[in-house]
Amino acid sequence: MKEPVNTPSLTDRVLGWGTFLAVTVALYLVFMWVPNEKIQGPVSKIIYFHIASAWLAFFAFFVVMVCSIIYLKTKDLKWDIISYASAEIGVLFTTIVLVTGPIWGRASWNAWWTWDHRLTTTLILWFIYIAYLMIRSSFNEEEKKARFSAVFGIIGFIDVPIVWMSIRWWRTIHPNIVSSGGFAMDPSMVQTLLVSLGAFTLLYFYLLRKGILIQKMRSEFELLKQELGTGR
Amino acid sequence: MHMLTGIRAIVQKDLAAEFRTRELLSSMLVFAVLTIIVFVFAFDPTKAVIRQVFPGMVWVCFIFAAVLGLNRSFVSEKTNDCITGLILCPVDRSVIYFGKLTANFIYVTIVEIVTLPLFAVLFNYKIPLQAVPALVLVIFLGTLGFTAVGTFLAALSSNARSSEVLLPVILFPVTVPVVLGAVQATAAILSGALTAEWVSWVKILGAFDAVFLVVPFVLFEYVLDM
Amino acid sequence: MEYLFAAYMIIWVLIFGYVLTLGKREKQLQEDIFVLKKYLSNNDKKS
Amino acid sequence: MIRAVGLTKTIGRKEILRGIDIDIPSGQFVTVFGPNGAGKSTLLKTLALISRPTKGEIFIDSMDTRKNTDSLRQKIGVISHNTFLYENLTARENLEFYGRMYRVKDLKNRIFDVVSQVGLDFSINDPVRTFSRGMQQRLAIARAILHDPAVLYLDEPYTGLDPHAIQILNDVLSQLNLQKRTVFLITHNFEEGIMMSDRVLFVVRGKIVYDGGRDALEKNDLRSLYLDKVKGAA
Repeated sequence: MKEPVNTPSLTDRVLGWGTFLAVTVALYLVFMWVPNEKIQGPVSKIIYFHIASAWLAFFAFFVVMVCSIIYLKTKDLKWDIISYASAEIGVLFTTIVLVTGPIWGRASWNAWWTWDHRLTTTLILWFIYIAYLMIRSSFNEEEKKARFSAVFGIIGFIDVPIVWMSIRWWRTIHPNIVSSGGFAMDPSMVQTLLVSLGAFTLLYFYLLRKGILIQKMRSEFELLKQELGTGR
Repeated sequence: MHMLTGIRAIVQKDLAAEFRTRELLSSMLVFAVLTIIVFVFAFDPTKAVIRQVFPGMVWVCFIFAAVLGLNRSFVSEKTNDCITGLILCPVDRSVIYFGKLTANFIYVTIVEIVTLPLFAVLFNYKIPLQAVPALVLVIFLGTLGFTAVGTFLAALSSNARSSEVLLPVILFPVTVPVVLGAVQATAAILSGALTAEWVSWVKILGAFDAVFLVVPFVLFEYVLDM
Repeated sequence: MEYLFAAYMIIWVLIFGYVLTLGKREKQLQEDIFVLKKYLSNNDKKS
Repeated sequence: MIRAVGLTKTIGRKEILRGIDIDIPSGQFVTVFGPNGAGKSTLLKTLALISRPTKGEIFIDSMDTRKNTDSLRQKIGVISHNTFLYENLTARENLEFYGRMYRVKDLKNRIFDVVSQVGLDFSINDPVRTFSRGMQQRLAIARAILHDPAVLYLDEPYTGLDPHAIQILNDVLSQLNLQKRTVFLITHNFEEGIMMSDRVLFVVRGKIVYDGGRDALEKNDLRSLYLDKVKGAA
């Protein structure tokens, strides 16, 4: 018996290279092609990947909710695996948003953190899905882990618009010292942004497939361990 | 009608057990008062700053005491597996949820009724009489929203290995709108601001409460399913 | 300009870090599964 | 009375019940034997509507349990090794609580009846936490029959019982038998288990491996048959 070498399926390979290509194109557009924003200068280039990350994170959490609902309806662990993989990616990209946001803010407003409503909502979003991951790690039995995290995945997502609403209202009555600022969008900027969004969407699906694959392997591993345990 | 009978039975059962031992209420009250004392030491009660941070302090105190109570509410059902006894009862699952929610709401309200006057006295803070009805409304909505989500998540976390630690971590991010809304509305009311300024906060609190009183109708059975 | 550099550095470090951990987990699991399978098939032969 | 078709329960990746078909007519006393971890308790929990099956259907009184779940629970009583009793409440308060949840009519007299049936008349106003294990179990029996269920499920009720409590439990069971109530009993105790039983089931690894009438069996045969079936299926 030879140790199996990892041979990704055709879809995976196409997706992998497609993602690589798309991200490269996006990078080229961001750094070489698109003009600097007039007021903010080169720092404005952060915004493309910042927004793309935010989009990706939000999309990932949306997937978590949808798969959670399907899991509760079908009780098929397949959907739980997708939720988990997606939540992890979502948290990663929320982290990116939370790090790049302040850097951009520091450069353009000279303040690391502002309690701007977008940034604050993102922070809360991050905490909600950290909580989701913590729920997952506090249950041993597969079924409970899947069921309770699915319930929380739904609640968390329902909560997001209310959080957004309340924080926006909070900011409007306590006006920021630094206004969130106008950003005059040139057509070339819009195009760059769209390509970045596309590239990150591909990246999401690439990571998701990888995450699912790993979870499936883990399931197989647990199954084998059980077989050993039953004393064959 | 049947629903109300079931909810009442659960609430009376919880309250009867609680008033016999007073375990939960006494620890919630002592904790709340201790929080006030800590605030007194942390912020000089004679300074003018107090006027600005007072609403925040009050709600921090309420919410911490509430978490203490919520943590126990389903863990106590685990002794003798009483939770299975509840699941067996021929009532809609939401009856169990609303029964537990009402009991928790009553505990937190008792703590609030005791601590709010204490806050006012110890910080020498005059609460204008005409602000009281609005204040009661806001405290009611805020407490309802927090305990609604809290009861639901307490039921969820009571199954976990370390439920006492898990509950606050999963509860606080979800209840951000409640905390924000309650503190801001309280501040606006106490500072005698125009009605329009706190009404929108009341709306947000109301929306939150409505959403999280409806969600359990659908989702609570998944939390209880053994 | 440094800010731009820092931001993209962090983005790439995080993404690549994640991809690497995923790869590591995958490899580890692959090895574990391989060992278990071998062990199980040996057991079968004996019995 | 109870009918289950193709009952399957998977918890995570483990298959606890693997396609169980069962039909228990009204008034029958069924005893279930099986090794630990065979899925007996899970079977009872799904039939008692405590947990939902992954696949399959359960009918109680010819009614689909997925539709009328809450009202069908009215017909079910459960006695397990856990008592479902609140320690800080008195015996009376416990029974009052459950009686109200089940909307028992004429609750006061009914409580008086069941309490005297289990011989706890004198302790009715004492908190449950002062009760001995046997007394608590007796109160649990009273709690389970309080709403006069048509089906009584018992999960290892004999564990930890003193002879007196066993006597009371058996009295209650034989009375239910006379009243043509359906009884579903899980136990390891061959002696007690077979005494009133009409029908015997063996459950091994999530499947029913033996299903036979009581009259075909003698006590000693049962033991050897059991060991045979368990070994054969494992």
